[in-house]
Amino acid sequence: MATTTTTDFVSPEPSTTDNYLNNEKGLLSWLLTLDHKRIGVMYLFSVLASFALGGTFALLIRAELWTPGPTLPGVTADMYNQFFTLHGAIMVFLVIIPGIPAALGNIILPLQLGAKDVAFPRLNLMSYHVWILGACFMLLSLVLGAADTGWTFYTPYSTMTETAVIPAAFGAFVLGFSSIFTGLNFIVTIHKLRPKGMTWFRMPLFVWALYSTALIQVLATPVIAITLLMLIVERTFGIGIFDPALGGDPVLFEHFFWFYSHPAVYIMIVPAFGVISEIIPVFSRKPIFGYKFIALSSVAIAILGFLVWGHHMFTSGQSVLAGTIFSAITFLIAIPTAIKTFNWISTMYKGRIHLETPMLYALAFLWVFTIGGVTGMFLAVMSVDVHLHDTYFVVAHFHYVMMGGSITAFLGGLHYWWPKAFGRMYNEQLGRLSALVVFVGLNLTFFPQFILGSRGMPRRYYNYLEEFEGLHQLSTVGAFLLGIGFLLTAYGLLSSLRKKFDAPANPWGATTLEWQTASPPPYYNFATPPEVTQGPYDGYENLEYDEKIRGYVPTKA
Amino acid sequence: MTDTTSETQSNAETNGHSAPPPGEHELHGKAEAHAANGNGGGHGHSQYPHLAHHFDSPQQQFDAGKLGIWLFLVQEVLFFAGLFCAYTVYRAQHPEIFVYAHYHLDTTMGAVNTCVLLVSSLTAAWAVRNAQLGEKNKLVINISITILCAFVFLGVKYKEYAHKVHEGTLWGHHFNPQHELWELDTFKSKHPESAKLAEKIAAIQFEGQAKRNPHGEHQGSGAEANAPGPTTPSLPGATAGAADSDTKVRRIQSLLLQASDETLHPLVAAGIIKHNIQATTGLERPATAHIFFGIYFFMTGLHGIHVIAGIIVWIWMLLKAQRGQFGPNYFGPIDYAALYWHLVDLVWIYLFPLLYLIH
Amino acid sequence: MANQLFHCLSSLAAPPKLPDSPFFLMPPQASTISGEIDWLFNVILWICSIVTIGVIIAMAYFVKKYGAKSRIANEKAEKTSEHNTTLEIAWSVIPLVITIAFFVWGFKGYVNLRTIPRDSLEVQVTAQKWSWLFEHSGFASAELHVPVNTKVRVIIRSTDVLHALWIPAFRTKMDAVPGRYTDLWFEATQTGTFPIHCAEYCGRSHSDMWSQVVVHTQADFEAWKKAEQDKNDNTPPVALGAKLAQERGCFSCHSIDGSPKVGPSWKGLFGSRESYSDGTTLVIDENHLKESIEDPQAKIRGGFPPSMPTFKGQLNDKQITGLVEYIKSLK
Amino acid sequence: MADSKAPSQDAPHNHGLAHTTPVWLLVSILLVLMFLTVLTVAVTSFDLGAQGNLVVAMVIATIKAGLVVTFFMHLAWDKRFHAIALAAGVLFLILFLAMVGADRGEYQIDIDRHGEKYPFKVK
Repeated sequence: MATTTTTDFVSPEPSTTDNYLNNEKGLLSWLLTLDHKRIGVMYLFSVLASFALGGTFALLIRAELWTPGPTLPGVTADMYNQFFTLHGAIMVFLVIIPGIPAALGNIILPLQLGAKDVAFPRLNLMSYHVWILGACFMLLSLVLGAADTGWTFYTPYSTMTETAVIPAAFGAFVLGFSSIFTGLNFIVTIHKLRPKGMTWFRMPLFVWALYSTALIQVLATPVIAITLLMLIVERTFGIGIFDPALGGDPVLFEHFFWFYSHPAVYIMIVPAFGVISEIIPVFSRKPIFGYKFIALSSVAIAILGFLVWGHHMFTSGQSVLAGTIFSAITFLIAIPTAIKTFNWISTMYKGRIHLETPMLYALAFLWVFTIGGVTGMFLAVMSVDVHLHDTYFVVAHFHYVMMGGSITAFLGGLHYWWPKAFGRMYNEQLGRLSALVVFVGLNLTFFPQFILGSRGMPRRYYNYLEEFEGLHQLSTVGAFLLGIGFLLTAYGLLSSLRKKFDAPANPWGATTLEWQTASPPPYYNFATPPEVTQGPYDGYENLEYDEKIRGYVPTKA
Repeated sequence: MTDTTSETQSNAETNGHSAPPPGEHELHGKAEAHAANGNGGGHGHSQYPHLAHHFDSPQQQFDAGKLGIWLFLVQEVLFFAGLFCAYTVYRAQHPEIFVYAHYHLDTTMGAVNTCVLLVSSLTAAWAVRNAQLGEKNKLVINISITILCAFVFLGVKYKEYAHKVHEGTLWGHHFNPQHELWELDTFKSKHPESAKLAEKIAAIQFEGQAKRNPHGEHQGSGAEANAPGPTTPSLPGATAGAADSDTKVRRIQSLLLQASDETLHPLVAAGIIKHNIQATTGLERPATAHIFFGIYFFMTGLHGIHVIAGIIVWIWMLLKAQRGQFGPNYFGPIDYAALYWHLVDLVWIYLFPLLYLIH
Repeated sequence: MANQLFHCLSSLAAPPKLPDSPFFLMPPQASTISGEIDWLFNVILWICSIVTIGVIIAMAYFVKKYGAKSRIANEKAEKTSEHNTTLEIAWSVIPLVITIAFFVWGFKGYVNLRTIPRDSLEVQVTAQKWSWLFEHSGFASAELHVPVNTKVRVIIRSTDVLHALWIPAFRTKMDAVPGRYTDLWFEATQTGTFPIHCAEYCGRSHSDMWSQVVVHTQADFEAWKKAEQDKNDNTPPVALGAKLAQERGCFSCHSIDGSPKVGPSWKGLFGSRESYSDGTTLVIDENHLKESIEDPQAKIRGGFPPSMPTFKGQLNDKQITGLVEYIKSLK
Repeated sequence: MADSKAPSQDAPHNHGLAHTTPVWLLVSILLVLMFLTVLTVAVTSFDLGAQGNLVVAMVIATIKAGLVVTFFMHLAWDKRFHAIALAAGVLFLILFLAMVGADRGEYQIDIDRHGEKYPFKVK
């Protein structure tokens, strides 16, 4: 076999007994498991459930915006404000931040690395339990009179409003620790649990991406934790650090908030880069172009990402000096991102491209993320941002990146690794159809918002000028199409779970280590510890498609 | 990159320099891994009862744990960052409130607590050595001393808190000091002349008033003076208040004019009288003095919570130590606990001068 | 009668109309800097469109040209080099140069936006939930009135939470931050009426916190000032009250048609007996109305939140009397 | 290869998995720390200029912290990556303080002058 030189033969056919899914039974065997794959699966379904909830709020928002002012019966401006706050908070803290690292990363990272588990399995489980606790607080906020501050919790509104800010902020505080534990675990795993021959530059790019992400998680998340704690204390005791009525400074809060929340943007998007870097070479049957540039650009983005937080504050009353520094560094961060995009395109050059569902999502990602990325240019240019700041242009930009980037890559990765994680192939035709619907829905929802924004539509508006109605309605139609796309995707994936295990060990002909073990993998991942002798994307020519098992096997000599 | 160089890199990373030479270790680790897997991939590390299944050797497990705890400490540093940042901003822009407020703190207690924590740091570091050498009794003694020190620290802290509650030097709306700066022993002993001057001015200023009004009419910052509405509660700011009549002001001004710069300086530095002496009509408290106490209680409180967490960890370690679980091949938990404890000490090393030792 | 009065007085009863713009992606260009910013916007738009379309075309072309037939065919990709340092450097350096140019232009524009010219006309604006109050040349109004071709500095304050003053047609925006002031400036280049929005989320009626800027010719501006003076001097109390209620944003919380909003409706309010959150009941008279304007927290009507800001110091006696008389007139 | 040489130098102190710190060293470090604590308290009674006392206090605190980190926390004998990690944390902390502090310094004047021309004089 291409990558492992150890001798034991891994059956390329579906494993039926004694894999991690069925070696133990019962609810407790899941809730108290130390197996990274089971923890990842629990994360996955929790994240998907949160996604459904956050998505519901998104549809409520879009429906409400069908006409200016009150549209849905009974939905007041206050409720609308709560909708977008919950939509934002759920999508950021419960979906996108844990989405790829904690869910897909937990399932895949040790497999890709060739390790038996993550370095601290108990900490890993604790991270999940902490996540559940945080999610409960978020839901508690929903029950107690949902927060209406926006996900940014800006003071002094957040210290004055009478809605349940504290449970929501405390929920985000707790979720932060879940994220820190995951990041810490991944760094140690990558440093200490690489098997023989797995050098830094033989690590798959998804691992590199998760490593960069983990650096941000460990270094930035504690700052949001203390910020939210300070907010809670400010609201409860009135210590006066952020509250102008007590001599505090609301701009200080914005600094604190964005010191985390901008790097957090990279917690959301860098793992997506990793997923795309896995899918494109495999479905182009060609090694990735510029491996080292892609690997190191992730790290560069992670580090530079810390130095740009002030570009969220060009109109906040931040000084010109700070704005200038932040704007300059923001442009620097565009470079590693551009490098990645060009490398992905070059990988496809002279490849043999298979357009199956994961690749469709990867192509959709390239398209949508490029738009999301270049529109960031408008916002990084200070003078233009003054006009565009806090408008629908910003909303469209970050949805193109978060939704079009992170979520598309998440779905691509989910389809790519689904056979490995669950041992079943999903309905390919349905997968392609839903990818298409998601792609069309996404563009229809968010493209009109660019025009709305630059023409003068501020964000977080319940009521708006009549001339914007047409574009808003277009966007709402797109949102519902997107909703249908996600339902189709969910149906396609979940319905496969009723089948018997039918996925081969290596359905796509990939060369990274996770495909060298059975689908689904056994409890300890590998029958024998793998030994690595070549790069992660070398050796496609030594694999051959076997029609009988519908998967790849090593070419017989 | 050629295979040899990458190989070396990888080994250097996993083994570190304190381990046996790379080659040897590699062989050792591998043999063990195979033995383990020969057992069906289960818990086959019979010679190392504390070795988890997914590690190949105690060295790998120890190194992983150590890197983990260091990353946790880095995370802790940034967790405190927000408070240090708030401190920096207010110290830079409102130095007077720090000068004013630090007289309300007891430096001796702070210094005692610093020494207590330093001693506990020593015993924690010593405990690591004991664990490494398998000296069970000494280990138990050192952990016990560490826990004892932690309790002493909390005891002293409790006394300080109780005193502040009693004195009314609290955060936000609860800031209502029972003693003005010039009535404090800390201030009197350091600046006797200034205290006397302040007392004289105060005597004029509050002449004819039965009792100083602790919630004076005068509001502190521009924000609160101008922000109307229910969200702006009355706040003790520059509360001592201006003298009401022209004669009083004239008498105060003449006192100020007679005073030397050395006498005036401590009062100006603490925001008790204005920079512009001519504009001073009476003694006042710096407008946002309560923010110091907000920061003080938040920082020391958060640090205190870390001390309490440390006590819990140490008690757990004590129980493990008594069972004789630690030795040359397994002392990670003691090492990690000690590292955490040193960080708690480190934070205090900075908090002590920042909060107590303001000139 | 009062309703009619309200409708004739208030030019702000309906949201402002966005005037037509020559460029469909942007609002009209009505200030000296709008053209500059739109130019930069267009440059970025063109370059970014070319990049995006290039990426999409390359992607589509590769998919078509190098598309595999089937898995079974086991086609092998052609061997190409796996990295190319020249290429990598090229596509790092070229974007870098472009972005540096963007940064420099953006920086220049930003410094221009944030450097207030010395000789500008000063306007004070106070933001509060959920209305704007512009104070210039001695008059307070809910709309911003400025002369054309004159540099205007707007000094922004907030009495409660963050707001942001945004004039899309002037391409400028600045947050209103409680506890400090911020400012912006502009020089209008064409007369007309342009919308003002609140761009920083501020709660319930954030989206209704609009106003407009009226750009006059020099002569009209002087006439407006004179008319404003006369209005204040000669308006009968009820009409003055109706005007103030509109200007000071009373209608974002109080209706005049009997339906409760954030606060109680004014219709039929005067003389009615109401219960209060402290358990007392009270017949509403002039004194109570005056007290509610100056110290709204003194007595809170049952079932309503204590969220009204005080107007003490912002309204003189004549104006308060006007408001009270206006409320009395709403039978 | 500094890494591979180090173990043999440290061999006498090497008990299995990590370096063992001798007791005399630990105790001397404590004595130095105690001395520095007394020193930093003593120094406050001298006036060292506008920011002088703060600088001295911070320098002493940093020396103390350095001693704790180097010897009590074994960083002197530990892997370089741990030191890098800690340095990264401290670096980001300083960066955070510096940027926020610098920005606040720039706009402080807008806070100080906030009260001017206020409240309105409405005709």
